Order: sequence, then structure tokens, then C-alpha cells
Amino acid sequence: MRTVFIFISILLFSATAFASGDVEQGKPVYEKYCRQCHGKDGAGDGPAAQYLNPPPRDFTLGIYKWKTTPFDELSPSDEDFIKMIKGWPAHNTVPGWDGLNGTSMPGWADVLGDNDTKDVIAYLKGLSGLEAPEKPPIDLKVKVAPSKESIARGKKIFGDVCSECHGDEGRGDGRKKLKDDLGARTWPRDLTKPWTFRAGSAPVDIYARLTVGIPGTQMPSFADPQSKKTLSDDERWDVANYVASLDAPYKKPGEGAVIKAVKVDGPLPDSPGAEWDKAAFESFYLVPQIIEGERLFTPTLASVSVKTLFNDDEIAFLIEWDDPTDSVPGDASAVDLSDGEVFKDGAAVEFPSSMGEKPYFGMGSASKPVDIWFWQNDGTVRAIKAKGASIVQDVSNGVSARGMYEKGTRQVVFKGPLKREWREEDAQRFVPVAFALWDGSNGEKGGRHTMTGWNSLVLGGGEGGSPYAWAAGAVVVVFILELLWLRGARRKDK
Amino acid sequence: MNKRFLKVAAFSVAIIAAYTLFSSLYVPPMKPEEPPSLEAVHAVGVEGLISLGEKVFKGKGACALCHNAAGRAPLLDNIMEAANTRIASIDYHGSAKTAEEYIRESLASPSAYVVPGYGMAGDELTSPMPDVTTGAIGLSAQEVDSVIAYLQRLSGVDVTVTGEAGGIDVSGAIEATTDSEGAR
Amino acid sequence: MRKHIPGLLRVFALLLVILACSQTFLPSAFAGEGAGSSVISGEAAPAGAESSAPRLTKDDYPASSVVRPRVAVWMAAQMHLWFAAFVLAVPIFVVIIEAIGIVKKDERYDRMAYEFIRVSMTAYTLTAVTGVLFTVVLFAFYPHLMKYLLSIFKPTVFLYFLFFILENAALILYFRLWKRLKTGAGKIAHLCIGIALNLAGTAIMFVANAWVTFMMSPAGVDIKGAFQGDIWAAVHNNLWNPMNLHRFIANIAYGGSIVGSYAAYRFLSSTTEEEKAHYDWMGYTANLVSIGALLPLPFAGYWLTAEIYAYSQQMGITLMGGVFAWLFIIQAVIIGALFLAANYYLWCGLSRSEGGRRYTPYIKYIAFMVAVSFIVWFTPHTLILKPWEASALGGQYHPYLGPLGLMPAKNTAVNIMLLFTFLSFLFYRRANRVAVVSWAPYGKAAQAAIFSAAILNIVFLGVYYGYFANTVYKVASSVPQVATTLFAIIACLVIEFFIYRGAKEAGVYRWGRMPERSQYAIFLITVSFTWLMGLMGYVRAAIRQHWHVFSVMRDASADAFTPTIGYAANVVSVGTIIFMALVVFIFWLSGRKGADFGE
Amino acid sequence: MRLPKLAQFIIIVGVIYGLLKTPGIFLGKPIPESLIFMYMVLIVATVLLVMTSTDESTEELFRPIRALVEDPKKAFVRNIVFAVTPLIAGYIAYGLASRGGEPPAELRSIHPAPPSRMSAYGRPYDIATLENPLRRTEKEDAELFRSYVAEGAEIYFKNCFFCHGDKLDGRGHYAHGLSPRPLPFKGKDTIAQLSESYVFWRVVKGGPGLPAEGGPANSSMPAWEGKLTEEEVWKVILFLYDFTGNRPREWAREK
Repeated sequence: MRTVFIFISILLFSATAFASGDVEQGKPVYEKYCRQCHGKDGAGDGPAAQYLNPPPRDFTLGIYKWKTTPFDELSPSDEDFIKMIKGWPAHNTVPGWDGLNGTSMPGWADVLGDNDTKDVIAYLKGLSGLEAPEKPPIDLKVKVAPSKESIARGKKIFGDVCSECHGDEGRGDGRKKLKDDLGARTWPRDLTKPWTFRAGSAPVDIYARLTVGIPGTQMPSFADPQSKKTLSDDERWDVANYVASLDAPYKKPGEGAVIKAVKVDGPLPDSPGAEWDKAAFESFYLVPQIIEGERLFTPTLASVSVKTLFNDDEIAFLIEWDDPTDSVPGDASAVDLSDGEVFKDGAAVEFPSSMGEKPYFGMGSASKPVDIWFWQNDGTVRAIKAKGASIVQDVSNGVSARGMYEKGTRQVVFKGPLKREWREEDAQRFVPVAFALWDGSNGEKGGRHTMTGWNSLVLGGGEGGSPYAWAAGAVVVVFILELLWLRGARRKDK
Repeated sequence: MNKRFLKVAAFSVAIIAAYTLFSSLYVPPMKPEEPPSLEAVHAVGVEGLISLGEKVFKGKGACALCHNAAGRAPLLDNIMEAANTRIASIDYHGSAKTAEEYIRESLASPSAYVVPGYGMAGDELTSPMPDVTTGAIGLSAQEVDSVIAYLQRLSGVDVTVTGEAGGIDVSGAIEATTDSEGAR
Repeated sequence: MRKHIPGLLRVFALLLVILACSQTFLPSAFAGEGAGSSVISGEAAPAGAESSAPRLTKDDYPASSVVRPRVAVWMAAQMHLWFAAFVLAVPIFVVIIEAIGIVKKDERYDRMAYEFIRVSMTAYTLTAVTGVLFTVVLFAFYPHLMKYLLSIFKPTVFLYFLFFILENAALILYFRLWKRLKTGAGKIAHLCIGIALNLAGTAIMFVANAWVTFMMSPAGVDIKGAFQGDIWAAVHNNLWNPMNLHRFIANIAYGGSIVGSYAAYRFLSSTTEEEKAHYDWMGYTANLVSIGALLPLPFAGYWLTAEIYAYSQQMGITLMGGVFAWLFIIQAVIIGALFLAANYYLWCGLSRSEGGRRYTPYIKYIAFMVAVSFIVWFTPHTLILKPWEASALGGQYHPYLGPLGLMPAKNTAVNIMLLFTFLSFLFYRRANRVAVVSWAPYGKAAQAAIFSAAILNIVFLGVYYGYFANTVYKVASSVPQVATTLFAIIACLVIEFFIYRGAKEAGVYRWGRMPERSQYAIFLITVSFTWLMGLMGYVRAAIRQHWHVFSVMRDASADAFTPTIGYAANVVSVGTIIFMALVVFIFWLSGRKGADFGE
Repeated sequence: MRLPKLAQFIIIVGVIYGLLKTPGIFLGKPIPESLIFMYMVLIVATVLLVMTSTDESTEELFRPIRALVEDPKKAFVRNIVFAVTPLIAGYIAYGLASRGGEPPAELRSIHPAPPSRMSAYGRPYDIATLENPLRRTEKEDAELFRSYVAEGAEIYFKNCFFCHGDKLDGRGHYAHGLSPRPLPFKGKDTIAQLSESYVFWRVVKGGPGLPAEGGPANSSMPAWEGKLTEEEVWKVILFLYDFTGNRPREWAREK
């Protein structure tokens, strides 16, 4: 009782404190920093809006996604507003990003001071006539710790309640086409990539989403007693713990990652399987192609993971990524889920045609061409030499590829000839390699795709001498120096 | 040689070595831009002609501004084959007999054949492309040759031009293009 | 016979000079063969006033299977410049020392001066030899460039040889008459010969500088390189004066350091106390001249750089922001080593006197400030980053170190470092003295006040104009900073002079009581100087990139590429070692003849 | 109690090393290893020079080390030190050698030198003398200038901000997937150091137009020549300076 009292009084205090936010002063701040996306009148229709996914908030509706007040309370708390505007630094694990993950809303903490923030909040509230919330935020104290049992219970509930949209394994590969209240296409979150969660990935953040829902989208509140899918408080904690446990850390791109290709004796595998366990995944961020030609502003794929094996003649890549749909043109279920016409899913690996100076990562140039291996989920495999964005030429050089799709994860194995110059005995060479992916259900085709820049692939390694040999050498040399010193000192003594 | 001298010499050499190692090994090499090529075209042969052609295409000639994937003008990656069908077309009112002649002609009078859909707004018979052999772009005979060579290579056919057409100094032209391209 | 070696060398050198002259006057005879047909546009126009710069092709450059033309010219130029610096610098130094000797009536100065002019006689010969070598390789490998330059600079070539003869005459007189004109008016006359010698030498350098700077910032020619007929305009191009000043000051510093090294070596080899004292004193004096000249050098460098920017933004950015950005970090590291060594020498010098001990506790504070200044100076704008670091920083800009990479921060750091080095010197000067004037404490307080105010002002100027004011004033703020530094140094020196007038000695002052360690600091200074001159010579030439004469005459040879810093460092190192070996040889040669002064 | 010189030496060097590591460990903004190495060489050299500036302190500094070898009483300590030192060396060597799989540190010129001339929009530009034709409205017609800036903002948010960021800090929502990272515009060390003609060159020619030292193969900056008109580029440039409160560099006036 006492804690509740304190809680409420703090809330009241902060509410009164924020009441001082000045709408008039908020306007210029809004005009300078917010209108480019959210529009002059706050209707979410700024000049940038058409290129953003998710689209910027329409403030005239007063619906906010990331709030902690209960589902039946429209107004977010002022703390929610502050977090949405200033960002959640603790949740930002993507380098350089300080705002809502996976959106274009940055954290404004470094630009807006406390007063500016208050004023702008007052201005935003004025746009939709939001009042201070009547209901206090939901209780976010941890009720159920993430124990094995809790996770197991959560898994059960998840299968019953959540998998329709989020997929059996939580990879966002649900069986339902989703739209938000304004009709914009939304894709359910891939729960194995917590770094893409908009507003935090700790169990408590997930619990908040389950309890409040994400207003304006098809993610409902599971605390709503009217709903068919109401879950008890403990059940929601169980689900939150389970979802948090889905994190697949290897899918999170590392910093300065290098693909270390592993040498195998004998033939390379044609398909995914146990042979690949020798190598480790390296993951890379995918960004949509917005440089040339037709551009893509609504990517669904966030990262790609790669393993590489090689023998004396060949090299093989295992490329894995989460794709919410297996896009087979003409297939009825694919058409149901697709956003517009269904195109083929695809993947491409790119490397320079010859080592030396790096070619341009965007398909090379006439003087410095690139080789591209290309696969599509109808079994198409092409080997291409590209001399620029649209100047391509098929070459036949024994490239094969095979793909499979299971529960939201796609794996493709590329196999092709190994270039001699990639393996020079005297030095470790870093082979530039880049990737591109197409999600056909997302309208991706041709120049509309996601991609990486040049990454480094290193073959073999260890040719420069074993680290142990170096260590032993250093030990011996230093020891000899010590002995010499000692001897010199002895002689001087005498 | 006395010991003192050796000591001082060793000290000096050690300092020099330290500076050298610092500048050549510790500081990662940053390779300065290669000087732009100034060869007379005939001296470098077909490959030189093609690379000059690429530079002209993307630089001075301003061709790539429209002939690109954005589609303001047709792509030219297979122009040699397309040229033959165009010459045969009834809409063609030029005098070229071969693909090479067709391109040479199109560079000077682009409206000899207008690819359907790429004409001026409301006037499908006039090409929006300027005469690139005069005016602001003003390609020399060699540059025209080089562009043709480049397009032939792009289309994957044999390069037939030699770059000897004008027989005059081209270094100025190359200089102008390499400067704009100098940054490439 | 051995005695005649230098003389023979000189005769040989003169012969070579005459040979080179004849080539110079008949350049077409030498250069015209075999290449004329391919000079594209220069050919038709009549040679002389209207001809524009030739457009060359690869065939216009004589091929050589023995040496790479670029490296041969580079090496020859480098050797010549080092020796030239030596023979220009040492006489300046010698005349200064002789003058001090006259004023102070101290025989030691005269002895030292003579010792050095003797040494530089051999160096003169080598300068001429390397000069001829340089000319020959230039004409051999770059005939068209030389022809073009001569078509503009012919009159100055005559001037050059005139000064050369004058200089030689003055040198021989100066050297031969040393012992005869020892007293009274004769000594003054002798000193005047010395000054004339230096004037002629400096004039030679100025003439040569005109050629070099013309290649960087051509003036007096039109856009195609055709000479407009005004030779003074070509000589007095944008970079001529900054280059003259920079080289002049650098030569004094360099000469001092060479003399210092000589003294240091003799100090280490001395067997008697008396000898030790003499060479310690000589090393100290030489070092003082060297460091004294080093202080204004960065400012001359800034002027030169500012003029390069003003002449061509492209050249400026190539120099400071482009491929050579890291070269200036290397430069900062070496100058850092130089200043630390100079300070160290002064600190060690405190042990010469009994009173020096009083000041040793302050050393660490000075060292701290010098080190901090250097950290700022060599923090680059273009960082070397591991991928994970780049990722963590979210780009190539560092949130904390970024501002330190900019010019205003470096200007500030340099000024502060100079002030603290000056403080080291001040402490050294005071080491053995006790002021007797009654107002000494006030004087010292005034000094402290000036000093602190200067630092505050420098920091304020740097921070305010560098980061908070309109960019237009960014570089301009370095001028008041420099003025502040110079004012503080001069004001403190003046006050110092009056405070310690007639001061009494705190204890015995002993020349020669110097740890051997300190002498290595002098070697480090000399080696660093030499190496740095080589490196900066490389970058001065390299920012022209693929131009013989910037924007006017293109280098079309196979060697037109700009060498990387690492490659240049290797060439410079090899050059330094050869040069050092030759200098040792010169010293050895002059040492052979015995210390004949006064015997 | 006064610490022995050797201990002082170790403590000073250790503390400074710790301080240099702090930003990396606690703030996530590491000082590059390459720089820490240079700093530490300077620090060690400076401390060593200070401590050897008098004979007494030199003697004190090296006495324990010399004693270690020469003093028979310290044989035990010596044996331990002599045993441990090679192991440390070996450990360091192991660390260095096993780094083979790390991609090499890259040195890329962020502000490479521009060409003296370039041709764009079908005509030549002299970068040295090129000026923003819209800049003069700033003085002559403030209203028109504001409207240019507003148009520039709109162009920026339709074309540039995905990478260069809402706050012009080079951290747009796609920036994390790009290497090199998009350039920030705010701060005093980016466009504030450059003339508008330089920025114009970079926008118009983009990543493919970089010279070799700028890494043209990796840059995702499109060449905007074919996408924006000349006037649009100048407007964006006006906006970049206006939003960040920077002034373009004007070389001529700095003489």
C-alpha cells in the first residue's frame, strides 16, 4: 500500500512537473527537428515519410506504440514520451544507433535538453488533445524469474497464442498477413534477433509489450479481459521469459568480423548438414539498396550469417538468414502473405574478378569487374561477371547452389571453383566478399534488395607460422638475452 | 674503429631505423593516386582505347548520365546487336550500313533513329540527346572512336575501331577527361 | 699527398662545374636529340618568350637500365641539399660565433669558429661535386624539363654562377686571412668578409629556391606555361619568400646541430679535463644556436603551408588532409623527439653548476607540459582504426580526439611547447646565479605573470577562434598566438637580463661536468634533423604529384607516380646514412691535419 | 615515505596507460590502439628522460635492476624474474601472432584532395574557384535564403538522411550496415573544415569519384550527379551548414 502511495505521488509530481512544458516553445523545436518526418501538422506526412518503414507516427491520432500505461489508457506516461524521444541507450546494441531500434527515430538526448523535451511533449499532446494519463503505468516489477520451468511454460503458451503470427520458432514466419490500423503492411518481429526489438529486449520490456500490446497494430494486449487470448500476469511473464530465451546471438553481427574459411580434405558438402560444424558463423548487417536505380526502403531482412569451407580446388559458402516467407511465385499461400506480387527469393555472393585493387562493391566497373554467384528459390543458379550495375554477362564456371527453407530460416549452399590467388602461401590474403538477398514476398526484385558492403574472407590461416612457435621463439630469445646479461654482469664483477 | 665511434654510429643508425620502421611499417600504407595516363592512344592499343572510352563514357561524354539503369535513355550494354536490327527498321532514316557506322552517326545526329519510348515529350521522332561531337561536350574523333571501342567491348563483339581516325593530338582530350575522372 | 686531397677534389669539382655550365648554355645540343619529334606543341613555336610548356610522352624521357631516373635524381638532389645546407649553415654559424667572440673578447669562440670553417672547406667541395652530379642527372634524365626551365630562368643561371664565384672567393679569403687579420680593424674587416660570404651563399640559395618554388607555384607564365617575359614575376612566385625564410632558418638550426654533434663526439673522446670542458662548451653553444633557430621554425613552416593553401587548395589538401596527412604525424613525432632531446640536454646541463640542483624539481612539470603538447600535436585527424574500433566509434571521427586533430589544437600545442622549452632554458640560465638587484622578486613575479598570461591567451585564441568562431579566422588565429609566444619570450628575456645583471655565482660552474647520456641527445637532434629534412623535401616535391611544373608541365615519365610515405622513408634513410658517413669522412679528413690552430 | 624511483616509474606509466584505456572500457569510445602505442612510447620516453636528468636519480632508477643481476643476495628474486619475463614475452608474442585473422587496420583519408577541375552536368568546374551561387542570398535576401535552406532540408530528408542521419551526425538508420560509415556534418571537424566547392565535389561525384586514398571501392555514397540537379545540390549544401551552425571554409579570405 505504502509503495503504491509513493509511486502515485511520484507520478503526480512528475505530471505536475511536466505540466510546465510550454506548447509555444515546443513548436519551434518540433519545426526544426521533427517535421521532416512527422509533417508540418504532425500527421506523419513529412517529406521523408514516404521512404520510411515503419512510417513515422501520426501525432494527430494520439496513438503511441511504446508506452507502459495499460491497454485501456490512451495516453502514454511522460516517462514513455521521454524514452520515445530521447532514446533507450541501454537497449541500443547496434553500433552508432541511439533511438528506437529498427526504425528511423533516433535518440534526441544529445540534441534536446530536458526543457526542450518537455516543451515538445506538450506540443505533441496538443496535436491530438491528449490529456495526462488517468491510469498509472503497469507494474513492471519482475514477478517470475526466467527459470527453466517458466521458459517451458512460456513455450507452451507461445505455441498456442503467438506462433500464428511470429512463427513456430519465433522467426517471424507466421501464417497471417498483418497490417496496422492505417493499412500499412507490417511484418511480425523475428524474435531470435532481440537487437531489432524497437523498445528493449529484456523480459521486462517484452512483458510490457504483452501486457499493453502495441497500439495501432495487430499486436494485442494479452491483459485485456475482453480478448479471447487473455493471459494471466504470470503467464505473460512466462512468455516474456521464453521470448527472451529465443535470442540467437550468432545472428547479431559482430564488429569487424572476418569470415574464416576452414580447410577440409575431400569433397565439399552440397547442402546444409553436419559437415558445416567445423566452421563458425559470421553475421553481417543487411541494408537495403538505396544507391542506384530502383531503390528499396522497406527491408524485411536484417542480417545474414555465413560459413565457409574450402579444399584445394573449391570453396563453399553456407548462407543463412531468417525470411518470414518462402516466396514461390504463383503459390497460393505465398500470394496470401505477400505484399504485392510474389517474386522469387534470392541470394548472391560477390567477389572481385581479380585480386589487387578492390573493385566498386556495387557490382564493379568496366576496368575492375566482379564475379557474382546467384541463386533463386526456384533452383536458378547463375555465375555472372559484372562490369557495373547493369552490365552483366553470364559465365560458366562450375558454380552450383542448393537452398532449403524451414520454419523461417533459409539456408543456401554455394559451391564453386577456388581462385588460386586467394591462397598465396607467403601471406594471408583478405578476399573481399559481399552478399545480397532478395525477399520476393516483400516486392524485392532486380535492384530492390538488401545487401552488405565488402567484408573480408580469409582462407586457411596459420600459414604465417603457428602462434605457439612464435611464443616459444620469444621465450627462448628473451631467456638467452637474460643469460647474456647475467654473464656480462658476472664478468664485470670479477 | 674504436668502440666509442661504433656506439655513436649504432645509436644513430638505431634512430634512423626507428623512424623508418615507424613510417613504413607502423603507418599503414596509403597509396597516392596513380598519375592520369597521358599516352597517345595509338601507343596503347585496343585496351587503352577501351579504357579511354570508358572514361569518356562516364566523364566528359556525359553518356552515363542518361544511359544507365535509371532509364532516361536506353541501356547500351548490347548496342552492337541492337544496332543491326535498328538499321533494318523502317523508322531508321540514317545512312549507316554497319553497327559501327550507326553509332558514329548516332553520336553526331541522334535522331537518325529514336528508340520507341525515348523521344522528346510529344515528339517521338526527335531524340533528346545532344550532338556530342560539338557544343558543350565536343568529343574529338579519337574520343568518338574510343567510345565505340568501349561499347563494342561491352556488347562482347570484336573491337574494330583503331583510334587512328583523326590522327591529331589527343592528349588534351585525355587530360580533360582524366581530370574530371582523376578522382576515380 | 693526403694533404692535397681536398684541393684536388676542389679542382675536379670546378672542372665539373665548367662542364655543367657549358651544357647549360647549350641546352639544345644536349637535350634536342632523339626526342624532338614527339614534343607536341612546343616544337612549332619559336624557342623563347612565347613557347608554352612542352607536352611530353613517355618516349621523351631517356631510359636507363642502370638506375631508376627518379631515384637517381632524388638521391643526388637530397645529397646536394644536405651538403648545401651544411655549407650555408656552418658559415652563418661561424660568423655569429666569431662576432660573439669579438664582443665577449673570448678566444674560445674564435678557435671554435676557425675549427669549423676549416671543416666546411671540404664540405664545400663535396657540395660542388654533388651539385654537379645533380645537374648532370637532371639534364640526363629530364632534358625537356630543364630546357623549359632554362628558357625562363636563363638570366638567373648567370646570377647563380656569379654568386657562386663570389662565395668561393669570399670563402678562400675568409679562411686564408683568418690568422693574418686577427686584431683591431683587421678583425672587423675579416668579419665583414665572413658576412659577405654568407650574403653570397644566401643569395645562391635564394636563386635556387626560385627555381624550386616556380615548379610548385608557377608565376609569370600563362595557363599553358608560355613565359610572359617578366623574369622577376617568375622568381618572385607565391612560395619564394616563405621558402627562403624557412630554408634560411632551418639552415641555421641544422648547422648548429652538426657542429653540436661534432663537439659531442669530441667530448666523448676527450681524455683531458681541459679538452672536455672545451667541447662541452662548444656543444652547448652550438646547441643553443640550433635550438634558438628551431623555435621560430614552426612559424615559418606555417607561413609556407598557408601560402601553399592560398596558391592551390588542392595542393594544400593533398599536403595536410590527403595522402600525406600521416606524414605530418611522422613529422610531429620526430620534432617531438627533437624537442624532448633539446630539453633533456638543458636539464642535464643543470648539473654543470652547483646551483642547478635548485631547479631539478621543476623538470617534471616542464616535461609534463611538453609531453601533453606533443600528445596533442601528433594526434591525427585521420585515425588508424581496427575495424572493431571504427565500429565502436561509429565512424572515423573520434568524439574526444577529433578536435585535437585540427590545426588550431596543434598551433596551440606548438606554442605552449615552445614556451616550456624556453622555460627549460631560463632555468638553465639561472642555474648558477643569484640575483642581487633589490626588485628581483617583483621581476620574477612579472615574468611569471607574463608567462601565465601568454599561455592563457594562446589557449583562449586556439579554443575560441579554432572552434567557436567563423572558420574564416581559423588559421588566422595562429598569427596572434605566435605573436604572444614571441612577446612572452622576448619580454621574459629582457627582464631576465636586468634581474641577473651583476648577479653573483651560486657555486662553481664547471664545463665538462656533463653526463655522457646528454651527448647522445645531441646526436639524436642531428640525426633527426637530417632525416626530417629529407622527409620534408620529399613531401614538398611530392605534393606536385604528377606535375613537373604544377598545372603547367606534366610529368609523363614512367616515374610520374607519387611514392608512398613508406617508400620515401626508406630512400631518406639510405640517404641519411650515406650523408652521415660522408660527414664523418669530412671530419676525419680535417681531423687528420691536426688541430693546427694556435700551434 | 618516498617511493623508490623504479616503483614511481612503473606506477606513472601504469596509471597513464589505465587512463588511456578508460574511454574504451567505460564509455565505449576506445582510443585507437595505434594511438595508445604512440602515446605510451612518448610517455615512457619522457618519464625516462626526467628520471635520468641527474646522475643521482639515474643511479636510483637503475640500482634495483642492476642489483637484481649483480647482488648475490637477490638470487631468489632474480630467478623468479628471469623465469617470468620470458613467459610474459612468450604470451605477448602469442597474442600478436594469433591476431592473424583480424583484418588489417585501415587508413583511409576522410578528406582526400579534390581534383583541380571536374566536369559534371556536362560542363567543367574549377573547384578552386567554385562558389555556391546561392550563398550570396544569405546577405542579400534573407527570406529567399531561408526558402532555399527549407528546400535543401526537404531534399536532404528525401535523399540523404537514411545514411547521414536525422541529426546530421552520420548515424542514419542504415549507417550501421555501411563501411566506411557515412560522414557526420555536425561538429567542428567535418564540413566546417571544408569549402562548399569541396562538398559539392563530394556530393556530385560520390563514392565512386573518390581518389584511391579515399577508398572508392567501399563507399556507399552515390554519385548524385545523375539524381539531383546542380541547384538542388547547392541547396542541400546550404542546409547542411545552416542546420549544423557551421560556416563553410573560405580559403581566399584566409590569406
